[in-house]
Amino acid sequence: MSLQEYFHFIIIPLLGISVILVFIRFVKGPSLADRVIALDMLILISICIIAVYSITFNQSTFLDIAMLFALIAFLSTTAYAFYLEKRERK
Amino acid sequence: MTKSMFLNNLILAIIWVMATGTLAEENFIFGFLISFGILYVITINKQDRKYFTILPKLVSFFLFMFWEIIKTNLVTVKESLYAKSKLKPAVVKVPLTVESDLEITILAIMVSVTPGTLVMDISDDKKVMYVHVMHVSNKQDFIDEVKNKFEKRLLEILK
Amino acid sequence: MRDILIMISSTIGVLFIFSTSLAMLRKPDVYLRISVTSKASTLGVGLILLATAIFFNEYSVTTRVIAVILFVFLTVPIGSHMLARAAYFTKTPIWGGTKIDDLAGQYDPETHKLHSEKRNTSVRPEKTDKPS
Amino acid sequence: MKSLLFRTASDYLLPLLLLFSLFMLLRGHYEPGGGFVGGLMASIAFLIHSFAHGLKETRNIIRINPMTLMPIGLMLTFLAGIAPWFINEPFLTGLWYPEPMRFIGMLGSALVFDIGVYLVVIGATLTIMFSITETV
Amino acid sequence: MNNILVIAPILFQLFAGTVLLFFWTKIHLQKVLSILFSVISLGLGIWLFMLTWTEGIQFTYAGNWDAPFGISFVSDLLSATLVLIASISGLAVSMFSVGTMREERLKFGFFPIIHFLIMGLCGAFLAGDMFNLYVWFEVVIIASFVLLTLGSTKSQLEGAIKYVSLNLLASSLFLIGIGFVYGLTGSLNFADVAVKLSAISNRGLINVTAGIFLVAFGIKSAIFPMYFWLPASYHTPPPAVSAIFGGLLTKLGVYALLRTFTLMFGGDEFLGIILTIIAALTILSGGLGALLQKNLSKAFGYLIICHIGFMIAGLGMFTEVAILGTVFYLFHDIIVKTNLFMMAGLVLKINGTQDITKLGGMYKSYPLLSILLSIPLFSLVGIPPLSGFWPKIFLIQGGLASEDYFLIAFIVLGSFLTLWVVAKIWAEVFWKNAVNLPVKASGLYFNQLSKTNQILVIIPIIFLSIVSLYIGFAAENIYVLSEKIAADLMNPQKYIETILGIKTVLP
Amino acid sequence: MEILLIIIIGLLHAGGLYMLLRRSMFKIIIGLILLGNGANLLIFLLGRLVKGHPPVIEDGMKMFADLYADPLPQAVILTAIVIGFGLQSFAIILIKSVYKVLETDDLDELNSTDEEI
Amino acid sequence: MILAVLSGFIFAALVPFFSKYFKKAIPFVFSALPILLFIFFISFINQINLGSHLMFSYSWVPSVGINFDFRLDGLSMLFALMITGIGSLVFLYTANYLKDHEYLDRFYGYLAMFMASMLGVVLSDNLMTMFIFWELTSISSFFLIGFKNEDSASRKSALTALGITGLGGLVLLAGIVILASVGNTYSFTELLSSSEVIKSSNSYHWIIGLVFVGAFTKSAQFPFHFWLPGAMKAPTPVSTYLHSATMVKAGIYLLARFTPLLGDTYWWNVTLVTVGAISMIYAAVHSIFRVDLKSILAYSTISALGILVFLIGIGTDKALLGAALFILAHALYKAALFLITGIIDHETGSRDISKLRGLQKVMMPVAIAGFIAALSSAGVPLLIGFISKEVMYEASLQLGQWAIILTILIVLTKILLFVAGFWAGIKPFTGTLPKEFQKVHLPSTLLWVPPLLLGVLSLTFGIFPGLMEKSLIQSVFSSISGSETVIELKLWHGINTALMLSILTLAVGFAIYWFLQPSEKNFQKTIRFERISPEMLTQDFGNIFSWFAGFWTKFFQNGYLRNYVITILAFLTFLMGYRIFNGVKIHIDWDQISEVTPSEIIVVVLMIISIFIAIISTSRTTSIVALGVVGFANCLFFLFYSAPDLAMTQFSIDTLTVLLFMLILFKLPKNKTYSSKPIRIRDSILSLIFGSLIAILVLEVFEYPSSTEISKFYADNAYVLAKGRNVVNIILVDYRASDTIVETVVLVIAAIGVFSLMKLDLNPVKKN
Ligand code: NA
Ligand code: NA
Repeated sequence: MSLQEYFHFIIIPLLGISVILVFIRFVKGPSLADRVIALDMLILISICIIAVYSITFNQSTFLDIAMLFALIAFLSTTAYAFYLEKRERK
Repeated sequence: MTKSMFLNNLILAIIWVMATGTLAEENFIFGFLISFGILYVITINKQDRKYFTILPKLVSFFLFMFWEIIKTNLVTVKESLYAKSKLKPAVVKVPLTVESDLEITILAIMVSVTPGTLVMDISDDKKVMYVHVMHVSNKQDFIDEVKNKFEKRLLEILK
Repeated sequence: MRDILIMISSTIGVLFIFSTSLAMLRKPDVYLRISVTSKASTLGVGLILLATAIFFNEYSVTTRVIAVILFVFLTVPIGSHMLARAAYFTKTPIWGGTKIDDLAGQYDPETHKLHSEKRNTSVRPEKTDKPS
Repeated sequence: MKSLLFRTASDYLLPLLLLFSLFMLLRGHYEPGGGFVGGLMASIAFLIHSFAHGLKETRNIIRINPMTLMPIGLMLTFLAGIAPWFINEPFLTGLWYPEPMRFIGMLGSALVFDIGVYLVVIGATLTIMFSITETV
Repeated sequence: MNNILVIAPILFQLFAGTVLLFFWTKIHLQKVLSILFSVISLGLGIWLFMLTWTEGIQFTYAGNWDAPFGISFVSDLLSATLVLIASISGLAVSMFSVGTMREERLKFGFFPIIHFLIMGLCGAFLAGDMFNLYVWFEVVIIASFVLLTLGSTKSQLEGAIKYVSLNLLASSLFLIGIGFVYGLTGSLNFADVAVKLSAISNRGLINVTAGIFLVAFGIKSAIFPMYFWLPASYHTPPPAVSAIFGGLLTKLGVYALLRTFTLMFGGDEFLGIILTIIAALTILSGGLGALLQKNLSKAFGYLIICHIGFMIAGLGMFTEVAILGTVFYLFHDIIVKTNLFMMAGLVLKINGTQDITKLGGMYKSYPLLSILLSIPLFSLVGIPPLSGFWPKIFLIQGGLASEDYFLIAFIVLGSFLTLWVVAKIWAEVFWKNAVNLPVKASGLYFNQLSKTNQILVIIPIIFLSIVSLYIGFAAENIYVLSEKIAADLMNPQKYIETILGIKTVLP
Repeated sequence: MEILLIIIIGLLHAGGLYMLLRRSMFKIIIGLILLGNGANLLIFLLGRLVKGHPPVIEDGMKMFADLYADPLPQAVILTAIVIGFGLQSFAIILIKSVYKVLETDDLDELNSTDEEI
Repeated sequence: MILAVLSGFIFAALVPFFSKYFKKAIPFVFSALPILLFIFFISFINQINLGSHLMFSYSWVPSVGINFDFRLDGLSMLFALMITGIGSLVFLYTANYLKDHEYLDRFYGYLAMFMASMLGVVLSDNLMTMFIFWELTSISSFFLIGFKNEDSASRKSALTALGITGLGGLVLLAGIVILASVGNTYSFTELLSSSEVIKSSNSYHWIIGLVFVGAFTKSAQFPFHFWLPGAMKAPTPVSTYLHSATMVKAGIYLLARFTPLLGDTYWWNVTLVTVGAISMIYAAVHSIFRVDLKSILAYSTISALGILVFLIGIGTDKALLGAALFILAHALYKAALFLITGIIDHETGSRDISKLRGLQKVMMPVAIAGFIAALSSAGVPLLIGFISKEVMYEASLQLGQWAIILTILIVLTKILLFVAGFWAGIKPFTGTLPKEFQKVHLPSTLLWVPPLLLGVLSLTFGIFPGLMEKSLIQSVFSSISGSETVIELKLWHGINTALMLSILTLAVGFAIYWFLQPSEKNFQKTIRFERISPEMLTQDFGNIFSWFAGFWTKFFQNGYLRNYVITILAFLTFLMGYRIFNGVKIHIDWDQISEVTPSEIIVVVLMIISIFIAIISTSRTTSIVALGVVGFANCLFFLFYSAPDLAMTQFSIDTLTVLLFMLILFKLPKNKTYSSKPIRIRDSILSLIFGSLIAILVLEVFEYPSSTEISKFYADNAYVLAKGRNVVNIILVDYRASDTIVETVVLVIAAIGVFSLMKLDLNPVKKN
């Protein structure tokens, strides 16, 4: 089994199932924090997906996108936290 | 003190690079190591000598953290397979010895990567840390674990 | 050999990710879910990125991978902490199985000041037995 | 937000992210990235900092009012655009220094242009974000 | 002719806006600079016009990438004239706003945005590329959003919601249209797209694309049934803003329709029918709406719609003389509508209200001013030989040529409704005695303004009145110009050949 | 895959329109954002899909040796996205201002400027 | 010549200057103008008396063929002389009539403007130029009628007059454009040669129909007549000048002018005779039921205009001659009557004919003028009115099968006009002077000389018809009829049917005058019929029209954004749908479609579900987070399909957008579902149709092979010429950098906008 095939048949489907699981959590909620953490997780998974893609397509530049994703995931988490606190204070 | 030593080391490495005239990463690392050795030989001051012990400590610290993280994750894998019945979550107040913001932050991050813990917040007077734990059989055991395992090692490096 | 390393590393990583996802679905309250996410994912992501670094075997890629990993390790715990804290403020229900809650009543509802000595303010989430 | 952890972390994140944003900007001509993404990164860095420390402190760090960054950036793109006029070439014709620079690559009007874009994006995004957080 | 300075009028406005941004808080300096910049850009407008007039189509390839690869900027006579007219209006509005705008508003970037807005307009007129046109459109709309809401008064915000929503919808449709065009031709350059579209056999597809552009530009130009945002919003901002909106913004949509429907999508029978029906109903809706209004600016707003209908009528007839009428009307309308909204602003400044039923006595207290204000009013009606009269002749001729008799009837009806509305306004605002004028809530009255400001309010009105008188009395010049433009528009080969530098034959 | 993307484009447009027809200002903005996303995807699709070959010339090459994705739609979309951001952020803040001044989110209460007098 | 025509405008333009420096001198300066012009025109009289004409050309808009070409022939000479001659008198009269009036200067300005416009109408050979002056008469009369602009009735009649004549003008414009396009020129002189071509063209009926509407509205013909009585709100000099002698005759002028060009066809004649007949009878009957002097005169004027239309409609040489004579005769006596009315009104303060009596005791010269004018109006021998009446009767008697009925009509009209004329010119002066008028005295010379002068002229021309025959009427006749026939005017034709009818007219008229007393009661009787009068019907129509306007406007501009969106998109859907089902052929080429991988399906599912959540969620935050997921999935598409730059940008910007939402969200009120279920279902159906159409189109366009020339150019030159590897970035900063500049400006403006929205608030602070 080549690396590409292994990724295609094992790694990516597993990541896909993870996405679905997390997405179910996202849909279910129930609190905003749940959705946010699900979104966070989605982004982390997508970082993995990017890494896998960069291997399968032999494109190292995708890794920068991964970095950016991580950074922005952090921003959105803090922003939600910021929002939740503000909303509560109101 | 360690800072100035590190700076010395760095300057020597740069001089090495300039002297050899090869601006490559490998060369820089090589220069750094060489100057590290030279500095080790010529430094007598006890205070300054800490610089040379801290490096091994740092390495061992990282290895320790790495192990902790793996452990954590394995536990999580196990966790995810169980049902909730085995959970005994609690929010525990852990008193802090570390004082500076940076120390507290590093400690918190370290605690966060231990199995089943989540730092909820630090009190405004920086005296206690509230930690959410997944399994607590004995509150005090957990507090001790944090203090001995993490805080102590951290203090060793930083002080 | 390199391929095998890549496979192992990525497989373990994916398994971590997968188990975290599963845990996210199954944990009964938001604090537990946050707790879970902030760990497994970090290692999962780290391992998969490691696989990439091995695959490319290039200096620039390796440094970038290290940067990403460091960054994830730094930000995920902080992010989780903030989210959990915010959830607590907004009184997101905590699972009924949580026996001890030292944080209950410690926040000042107005200033959000967190006290270290025992207080009894209104900031305490209600407990729920229904897993959500 | 009154989180000590966040505050401390953001102190260390800010230079890291700014570095990354400059990296994105400079290599845009060769790899994915460029003025837009770089600018957005930098804004996000400052934004995170402002969440942690409050606007006032972030403004102090930036020193220059983000509002002023916008015309500076615009002026750079404008100058990069009309520079070719002086050698009787059309607007925005690329002017290049013949030899590439190490780490940065080719130096030319396109780089100045991208830097202009970078500054405008930072200025605009921060102006938007700051004026909202200030009044929230 | 290839000329690298073709975009100077655009870039100068960019420069002006940027420089003004540097002096964010220095209002007085901004005022002086804005007028100065506007004068210079008027000079540039005249220069570009004269050059295009004497030497034919001027163009430049930005970045030195030949068409169709880079973005070309093209100044044909239509574009050059519109740039000139935009800079005329720009100068007038700049002076007028110095005279009338409240300091609070000026502190928030009013002048830079005005210059950016004019830049957007000039850019759109000169753009030779579809996506480039889109970005210019966006500059114009975002600037208009900001100007519309500057001050956030209740009515401004209410109007803005509709204005913003529908204009964003239009932008979105424009983008879809661009996507289709790119999908069909792989190109964005007007000339290139025209050539490639003409080679496509599946006309239905092209017509659907044209339909999308019709709706996208139709919303912007406020034609039936897409004009709703205009009556909801145009009367809400300060008069100086209304003036530039009323004069120029909707005309940008008309320009875009003219350009695309002559160069790329022209001559389809189904769309021709649709356009004529739209034109008739636009005239009707605008006229009927204006009839009911008691607010001066609102009445003018509806009249904008009505007269857009005239221009669309020419496009629907699609004969050379009809296009001539449209182009002539376009030129006249920009000047006159700008002037009218300034006039409405002046009336507001003097009396503190724009309610026609409450206003009155202007003729008694300001006889000379009233006579001055009658110039735009009667030009609008098209009292011969004022400017609005001439294009109607050509539109009627066009209607005869294309046998759109019912459109002629609607043009007559529209003109009559305009006449009636304006006469009513004259009788009510100028003749009637005012009773119970409400006290103005905020801002200064005209007579409280400084002498300089008073002059700065009046001068632009005089200036534009002179321009519209010129259009009317020197109709010969405008006619010759419009005729050339119409001929060029109806025979785009020359445009295409100049830009692409090749011989092409369009079917 | 293209078919699936086309369905999504259709859905984005349908959803966008549906939201534009709501009475809440907030939903209008959501609708506009959905429409914008739809338009971007539309352009992207019509530039044809190419998997795994970004329009970046490899190091050491002077031209593409291989297949590459059409860069023009990408640049166009990028510009459209950034412009869209400017417009959307303005619109979002506009809702807030409207609510602050008029104290409602219901568009049915915002029609005084349309009334004929 | 152009100076002569435009001098009025120049004078009018100088009014502000005059009134600032020589306010006192204005009446005299301005009165000099018509007098000089009169002399100017009369100096040409010998050059045109043989039916020839003079042309004066000045270029204006030569490319369109619109120029100042002036044609001085008999017809225009007659009118020019009337305009300047009566103008002189009116100008002089005004000097005293409105003495010390605050706005006398303006009044003269309007008058001068009007006179110039009127001269322009009658002298222009170019039809478009004529039309321009035609419209200017409407405008200047608008100002004159509304001169007492603080009075609402005055404003209303000015509006009515402008409305009717303005509408007529626009219709006329259409007629002229059609005429010119058929004849291929605006020059009347040139058109004359293609008269037959025009008459036989398809558009002929349109042309005359449109021209008629223009003429009838201007000349107050039934059913457009009602603006004229209303216009009597104007000061008397205006009524005199515009509404008897000049402006209302512009329509007559037009018909007369066009007679050789368009006349002498069945529809021309029948329409004119019918409309003329109805107008003359209708107005004549009305005139004897009025008690207000000016009303009487107004209706009798309409009637007289009807007679003129009627005569032009008959179109025989005799009739046209009659018309020519009557134009002059009517101008002379009607102007006099108006001026007299003005004097009476001015001095007694009353125009009520049932109260005015015995004024001859206090204002003898005025009485004499009135007497002469009334007699001329009645057509008593020795006055010009008699001559014109004789010719009229002869003309109608020559008409074969229609002779009897038409003659009866005209005789009847003449009888009624006799009465009206006597009431206006004689009745106020006879009988005993009532007490209330004891103090009335003779006004200043400037007031009573003009009507007397007009009377003298009536008398002169009546006794010596030859005076005008050779010099003027002959050439007038030639220009109307286009024929070379030599005419002969006589005071005495011998005893013939026409004379018999004349005697009958005088006798019956006098009898009615003797027995019928004008009274308010009689006037009230006519009120009953008001309901079905054209005026009322027009008003009804106006009401219906404004109801319709309200309905239409409210229907579309209903204030609900969603309705606007529905309308717009329904229209777009219609456009697209129509085309898709008529011409777009849909086929799918499966070879072009790439395969689907599981991960893509997952992203697709993710996206679809998130779209739904974003739409249906009742929580705003959930919608927003779902929107974030939509954007995120979008990014993944970009990533899968080789657009890393896009993925990065979209992701950062989506996050910022979501962030923005979050920051403002808690400022918003509770989220509510406002619309009902049926509406939601309707909206979903419409949305789905729209979405499907777009999807179908995308599919179709996707199937269409497009050129890749440009992308290839970008890619090929990226490294070589633009020195970079990332083609997308090179497009952004080089190939299409112009877009990028603009885009940054958009960002800047948006930022300023957000800043000002947040910081600037002009709303008054709310009280708690
Ligand atoms: Na880029
Ligand atoms: Na671009």
